[in-house]
Amino acid sequence: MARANGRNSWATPTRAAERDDPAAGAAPRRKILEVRDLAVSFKTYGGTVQAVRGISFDLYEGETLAIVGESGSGKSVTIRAILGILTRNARIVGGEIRYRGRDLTQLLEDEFHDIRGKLISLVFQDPLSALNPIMKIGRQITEALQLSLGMGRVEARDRAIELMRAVAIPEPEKRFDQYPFQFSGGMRQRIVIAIALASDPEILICDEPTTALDVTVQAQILELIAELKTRRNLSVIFITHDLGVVANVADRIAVMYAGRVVETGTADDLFYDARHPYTWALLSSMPDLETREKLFSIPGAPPNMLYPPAGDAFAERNAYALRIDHDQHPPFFRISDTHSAATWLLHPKAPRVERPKVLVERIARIMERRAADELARDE
Amino acid sequence: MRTIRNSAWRRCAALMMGLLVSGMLYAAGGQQAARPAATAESGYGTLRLTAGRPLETLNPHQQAATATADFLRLIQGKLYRFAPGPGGTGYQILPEIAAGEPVQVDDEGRVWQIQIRDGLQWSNGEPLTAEDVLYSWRMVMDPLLLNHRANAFHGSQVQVVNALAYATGDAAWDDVGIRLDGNTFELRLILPVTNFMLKNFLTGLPVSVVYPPLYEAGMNADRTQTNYGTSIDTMVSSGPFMVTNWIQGAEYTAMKNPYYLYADRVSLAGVHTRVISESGTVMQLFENGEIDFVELSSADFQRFREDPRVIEVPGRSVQRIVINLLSTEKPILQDVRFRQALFWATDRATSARISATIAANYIIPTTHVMDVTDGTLYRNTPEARAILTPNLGYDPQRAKELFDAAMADAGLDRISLQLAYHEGVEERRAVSEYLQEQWREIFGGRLQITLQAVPSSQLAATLRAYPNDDNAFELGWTGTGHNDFDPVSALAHYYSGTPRRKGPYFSDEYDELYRTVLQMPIDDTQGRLELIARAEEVMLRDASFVPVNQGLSFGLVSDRVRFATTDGWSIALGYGWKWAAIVD
Amino acid sequence: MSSPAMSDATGDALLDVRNLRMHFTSGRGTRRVHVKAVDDVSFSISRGETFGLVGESGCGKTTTGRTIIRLYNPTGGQVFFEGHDISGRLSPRATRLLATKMQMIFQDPMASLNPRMTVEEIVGEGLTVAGEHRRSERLKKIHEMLEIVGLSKDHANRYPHEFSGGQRQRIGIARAIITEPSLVIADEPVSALDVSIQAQVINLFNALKERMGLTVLFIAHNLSVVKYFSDRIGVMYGGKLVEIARSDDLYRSPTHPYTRSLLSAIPQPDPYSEKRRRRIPYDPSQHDYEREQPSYHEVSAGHWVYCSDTELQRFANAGT
Amino acid sequence: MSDLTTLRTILDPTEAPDLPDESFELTQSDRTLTDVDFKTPAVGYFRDALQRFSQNKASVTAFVIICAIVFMAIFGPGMTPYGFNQQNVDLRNMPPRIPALARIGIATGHRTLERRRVEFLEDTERYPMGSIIELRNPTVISGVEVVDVVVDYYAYLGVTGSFWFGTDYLGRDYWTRLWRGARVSLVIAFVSVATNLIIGVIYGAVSGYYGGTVDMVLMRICEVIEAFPRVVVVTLFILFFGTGLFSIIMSLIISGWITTARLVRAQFYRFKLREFVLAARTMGVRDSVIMFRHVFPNSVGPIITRTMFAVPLAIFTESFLAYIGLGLQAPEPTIGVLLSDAQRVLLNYPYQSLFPAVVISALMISFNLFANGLRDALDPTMRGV
Amino acid sequence: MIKYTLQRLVALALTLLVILTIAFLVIRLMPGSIYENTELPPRLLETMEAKYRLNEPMIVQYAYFIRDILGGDWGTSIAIRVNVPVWQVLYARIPVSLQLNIVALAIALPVGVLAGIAAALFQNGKVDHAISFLVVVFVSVPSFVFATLLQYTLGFRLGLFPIVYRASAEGFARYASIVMPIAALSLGPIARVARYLRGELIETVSSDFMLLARTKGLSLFDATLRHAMRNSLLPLANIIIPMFTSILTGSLVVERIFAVAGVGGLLVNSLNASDHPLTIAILVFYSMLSLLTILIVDLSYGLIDPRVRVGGAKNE
Repeated sequence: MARANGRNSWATPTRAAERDDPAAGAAPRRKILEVRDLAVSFKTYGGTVQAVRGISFDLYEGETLAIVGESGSGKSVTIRAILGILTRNARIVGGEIRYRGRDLTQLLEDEFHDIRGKLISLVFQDPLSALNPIMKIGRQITEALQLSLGMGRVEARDRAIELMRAVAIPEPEKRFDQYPFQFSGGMRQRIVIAIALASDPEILICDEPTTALDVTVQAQILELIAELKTRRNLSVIFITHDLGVVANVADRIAVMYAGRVVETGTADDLFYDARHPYTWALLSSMPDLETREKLFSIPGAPPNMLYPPAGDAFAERNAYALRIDHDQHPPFFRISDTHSAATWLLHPKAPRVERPKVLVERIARIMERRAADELARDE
Repeated sequence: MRTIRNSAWRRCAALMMGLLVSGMLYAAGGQQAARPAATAESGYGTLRLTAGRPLETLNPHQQAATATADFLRLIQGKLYRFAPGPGGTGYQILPEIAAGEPVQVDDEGRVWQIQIRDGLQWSNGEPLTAEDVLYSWRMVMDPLLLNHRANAFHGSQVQVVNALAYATGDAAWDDVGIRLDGNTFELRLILPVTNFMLKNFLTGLPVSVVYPPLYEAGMNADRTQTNYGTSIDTMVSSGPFMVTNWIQGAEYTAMKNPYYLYADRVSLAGVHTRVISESGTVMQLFENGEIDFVELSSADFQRFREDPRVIEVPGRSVQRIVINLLSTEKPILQDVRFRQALFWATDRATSARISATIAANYIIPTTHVMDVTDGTLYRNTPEARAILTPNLGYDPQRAKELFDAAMADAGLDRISLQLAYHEGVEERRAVSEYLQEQWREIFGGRLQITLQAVPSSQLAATLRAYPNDDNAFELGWTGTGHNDFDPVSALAHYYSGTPRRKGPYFSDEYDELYRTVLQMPIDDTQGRLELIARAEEVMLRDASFVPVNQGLSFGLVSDRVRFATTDGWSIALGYGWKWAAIVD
Repeated sequence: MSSPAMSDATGDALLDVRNLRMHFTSGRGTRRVHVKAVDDVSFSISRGETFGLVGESGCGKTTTGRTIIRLYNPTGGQVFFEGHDISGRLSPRATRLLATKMQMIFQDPMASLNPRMTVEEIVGEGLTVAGEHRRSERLKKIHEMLEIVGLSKDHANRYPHEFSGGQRQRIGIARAIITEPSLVIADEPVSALDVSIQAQVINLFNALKERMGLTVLFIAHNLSVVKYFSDRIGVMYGGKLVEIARSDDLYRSPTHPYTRSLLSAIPQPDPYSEKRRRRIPYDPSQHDYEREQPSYHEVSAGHWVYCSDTELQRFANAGT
Repeated sequence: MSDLTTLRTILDPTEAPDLPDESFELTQSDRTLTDVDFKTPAVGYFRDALQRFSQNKASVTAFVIICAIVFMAIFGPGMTPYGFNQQNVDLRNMPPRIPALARIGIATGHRTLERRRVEFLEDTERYPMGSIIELRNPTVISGVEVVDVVVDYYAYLGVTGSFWFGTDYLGRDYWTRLWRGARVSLVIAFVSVATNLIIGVIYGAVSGYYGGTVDMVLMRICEVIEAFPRVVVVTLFILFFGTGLFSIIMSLIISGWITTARLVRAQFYRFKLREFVLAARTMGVRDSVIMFRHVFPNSVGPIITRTMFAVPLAIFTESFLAYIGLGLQAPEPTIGVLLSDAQRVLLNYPYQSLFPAVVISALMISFNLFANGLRDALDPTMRGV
Repeated sequence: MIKYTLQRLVALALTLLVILTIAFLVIRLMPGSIYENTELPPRLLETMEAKYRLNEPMIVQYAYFIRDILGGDWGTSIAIRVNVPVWQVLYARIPVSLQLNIVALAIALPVGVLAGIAAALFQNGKVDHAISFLVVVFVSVPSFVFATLLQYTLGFRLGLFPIVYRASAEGFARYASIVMPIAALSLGPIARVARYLRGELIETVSSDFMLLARTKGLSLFDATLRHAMRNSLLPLANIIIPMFTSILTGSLVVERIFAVAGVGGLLVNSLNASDHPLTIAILVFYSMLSLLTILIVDLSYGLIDPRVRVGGAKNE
């Protein structure tokens, strides 16, 4: 009879108290969201697309989890499943999404209204298309407040202006009555963030929030998200394919490929000690400002998820592919408490292979600089 | 279960409902307040009719449409009026505004005197005097107004001296052959007329009366136009009924006029007419008992054939196919044999069956009265019968011979001709389709007819375009109405001196006959009859047109209507309704 | 106006852009808007050189490229290509010749390939325009090109929607180089691609550059990629070219405040330095060009900055 | 092989399952990886659309119905021994009789003759032996006894043959005329729609591609043309050229192309700034080639759809014209002519309305459904979802 | 906005002038004379034609025509309502026609919108299929067939409504008599609105801002109403123009069947009767209507879509 006492049964009454407690942030990490073996398929006229094929990850309170992967890897589908906004032709075919002990995959649409926006919010990739072009900015913010929190007009307006101020919109009172097209890209994204924060959610999901923005603006938005995260003790799921951004925001990282998580670990684990060939490829395919070597490129294209390959989906494009990769998907091998990867290369019998040269050299450069910095600090 | 719990949804629904309701309200109140239909619907004894097109005016000087004429006859006072003959059949012409019979002053019948009755009243109670009549007559031919009926006093037989010249501004009013002395008019005519002809002429609407004060009041500054009769406020009635309601384009009502001279003889409380052009709709209304009369299409006639309520109304014109004798593109049309071939190839009996009409191998319709003294119909005289071709003029063999001869001379193997007909008259189309096929068969496919539906106004214009355009048409349907009491009037349409005839026909022989019959002493009925028959014979021989059928309309009259006359013919003359009564 | 040659001392200039201006007007009446998309831009590119153009969106870099290749008629200034002025009205023949010599690669691999044409038709179109009407010859060339960009000739009769983003972009490259142009304008060729694919395209570009001796005008907003790829870099801001330098110079000693801001904002795939990165904000209102006219100054060999004299002084101080 | 179970557990490398050594050979380290060829056969745009279309049951049904009607329009008139204009004045307005169906009470050739006088019932000249089936509703009107007589109309007239759909006012076989009419209607529709398409595409392409002043002038012209009500345009055409195929088609064309032009213009506006068009321009491709090789094929989906919607609209308009008396020249039938003729005798011979109404409705519904299906099939946003 | 409106009005006036000119030429070039009275002697006919300046060269006639119109004199009807100023003739007919058309539209819009929403919300469900089927039927079957069927079944057979429109009736009786004409007119538009809106909504529902609205915590229902609706109504304006004119055309037939004294019948009559001044006035009236509809739709774009209203520069 969870429905009987409504959202109170799972919107913990102690939440506000916890938040006020400055020590709470540093307290032992509590899982806020738990995804287990989630599998999502789409029915299309060509057949069934297995977009997500059994992924698991956890989100801890107050941390930022980055999900990295290229388009089609299933990361957007995952978050849509969490928010219950999958398209009509999508079906959750397995697994569960536990949020505060409740399985979100079992919720009815009506029950989701109390979660979306209020407890879990989403920031979009393209702020231009995410805002209704013919509705005033202010109303788009207050709408959720009035509708779901039952605020009055004036109260909602005050709160919206406060939110706009929080996301660093200058002259919020004036801007309140303007339309999306009168805002620049970065401003629009701030508005979208403000909308996402309106009902004071616990989890903020950012779906490539900076991809459509310029570098300088991107940096500002990243700073804003980071700041909001600490100030409001938000848990953030950050989706991107830009490893620079990941390096900036992530506490922990999950790398996805072809509907599966292939490697997961802390930021340091993945950037300095990646074990999966796909992670290597990702890391070494982009130049940084100091790269001179030939880039490491992954040949070919990701597999068609209408016909996912039998073994490791990456095997076709993998220079380090083992025979077993072609017919058996690797299990997750633990590398450390925080770090594990799904590759047969970690099998004791596997041959030792060299990481791509670009990557090796970059890590060497970083380590050098780090050592130098530490040396300098020590002095 | 989805529950509607959101104000947004509720507001939206409310908005939609609001729109709907306000739309409905607008629908109900949109039309500017119409006059209440008086007692038209409720009153005992109101005749309910429909008309195919709306009234264009209530000014008798401007009237053109037949539906309008039918209505105006109910409300216009005229010098003489038709009345059922004694015993309920036939007709008689009785004085109405005139005090009595016209008096012939000269020997030939060119100068007449008519006295106007005293004590007449308009429907507003004002006295109707001879001055009013004079005013009406002068105005109808006024050279500035140039009314539609400006030639009212220049008909085919009754032509007042200088009436036309006055209308065109070529003569002064004083030169016009109309004099009023006290209560007595003196009319001077160009052609001799009989007493009956003159009375008949004076039953016409164009020479009926208009109410001078309103006619004057409606004049514009330069006196080129008057708004008399454009609404019920700008006219006054003088006939058995007076207009009480006129909703533009929709309906109009005339109620009994208490000031009418013979008001006591009018049984109807009023006549209510609705404008409905869709025949199917009219039929439904009749079957629903909402109207008292419906004209039957040929299809409807088949259905109601044995219904006792059916009345037959003979048409007053012969429908015929005019042949363009002048065509330079199809010179074979100039060959009389070819034209006669068409005449003989026409199966009129079947055509009549298809269109539910009367087969006609003649020009002058059966309704024309030759002798008004005994009501003899022209078509019933031995002279008129003698000229009729056998078998209704259908002889395929002869037709083929004539056709072959004409084609051989012209050196043609096959020929194709266009036949134009009014769009919208289904019967005409059906007969055209029938003839097209029939002629094709008779002439072995050598004559090919293509059918051309033409809007009615344009068809008339095309048939009359020959002075300017020799090839405006090849074959075309037409039918003209005439004065039923003067068979000579039926001849006028083919006299080459008549302007704007429908179709070219030039024959010196015919012209001579026509001129002779016009000049003949008016009382020589037998002599005139012989000449008319000869003229018709010449016309048929020359075959400038192929007569096919004479109109015959059928109507269903509801049980509640009692006619004062027993023959449908009086209804055709438009006065049948006037004296009808309603029993409920 | 004394605009510096701003080209590398060595090598002759294949493309010489002088005081290029491209202004747009839109709207009517009071809402008429006048945009100086490209405002007095000058630079030149030597044969075989790769010139990078960076800047945020709307800074005019794309318009510059499109104006050079004559998608727009320039409002002012001149463009010399192989020594000929190509900024005025050209004869159709000259236009077509120019079209084969100068090619463009577009940003969006989805949008830049006609979805209703096969790869063969797309890649071969340039040959047709250049006057190659024999299909067999075209086909030979097309297959060769496809092979060069890493596709097989089986792909020739396929439609674009069957390809992945990287493959599509390689088709776009094949289309551009099939006429053996001397200049390729690459407008954000990798920014719409997935990370793992970007490398494919960049490596391909590099290989082609060497193999065909291409001269490239590389337009992008990602400074890392531009730096990796280009010999020299021009930084654009608000329709102006604010700094030009050899790529190493630019990275080592950025002079214009905008360049500094841009460099400071680039995220690096390194959590350690990311955590310590300090973003330098750029405020265009810091320039006081009302009082003092800015112009181009050469701060070191081949390193030009657009600023006023006072500013130059200040930048120099800051640099040391 | 159950991937999910292996995934769920995170293994310590030491606990890894023992597998044969050869499983762990590097297979691809020595060869250069290239793009794989597609395994599936090349699927062109239209094939793809066709595939999608064939999954839409309603649309396929509609397509079948259209084909059936087209088939009947071509071969239907030949199925009877009668010509479309073969008249038999003695057998006018015969009710339908289909011997096969007569047994189950459909198309029996019976007719109710309303309000026939009772006195004539015994007259075998009027009612031949065996022709009277039933007498209904005896009443008295104006003092005359009348009754509704259900007769076997074929026996009543002494006819032996059958007219499947009955006959019309000249005794012409209705089946033959109906399909002949369908043929003419379809020809009118196809010719006018095709012409509209050509004019509209060229006009819209020029307007949309060149834009600016050209566009403004061309669109103003459209507005002027559109401001004339179609009825007026048609009437004027018929006044000048008479009725006939030409007038009808012209009147469908005179303003019919504007919608197509607008659509094409919008499509051109949408596509002319797409990068592939820019790419073609940078390659020096001529304007006309860009317009019709690059832009046009991309807008072809909506245009085809709109064209398909236009076909029933043209038939609709044709019947509307016939209804207001501006139909095709007799004796050539069209669906519209038949329908408007029949509408006038609806109360007398309802079957004459039924057949053309069914055909026109089936045609319109089918074309609409077909167009719906095409729209979905050709819509690029539906691809690969 | 005001300046823009003024610009549009000037353009409208120019268009109208072009239309007037074409109308004048076409009407004057039509075969046949105003006077079809067979009996008229030639001399009288000439006099009459001189009165209406029909004997002058075309260009002079045109000059007079334009002069009169600029002076506000549109002439009087010649044959349909003799001697009545043409605008007065129209004025008597316009209310009922407009009332039919506007009410039909006013009903078609909300009903069509509701049906469209229902179909879109329950996409591919039973409701959707039912609505879609009706839509196809209503779009497909000609309005005169509907009108005839309605009249025959509801009016004649069942007697629920009067068979014809009752111009003289008051209140409820008239209200009842207009139900069937309006129904016959609005079924098609309802279907078209529903079909169009369903398509638009389904497209909008999958847009990002709808997704955002839903992630805000709005239900699909709410989000559709508050966000998708307004955005989908914008392009709906596009089909309202042709719809309104097509209703006008359709009303011609419906008016005839239900014997409504509207403008449609007047047009046919005046063309047939060669009542040139009236024909031109009706043409101008129709043109004005369609031009005004275009104008209103254009301006309403500005009202609904702020991007048009607040100056669409992208350089902020």
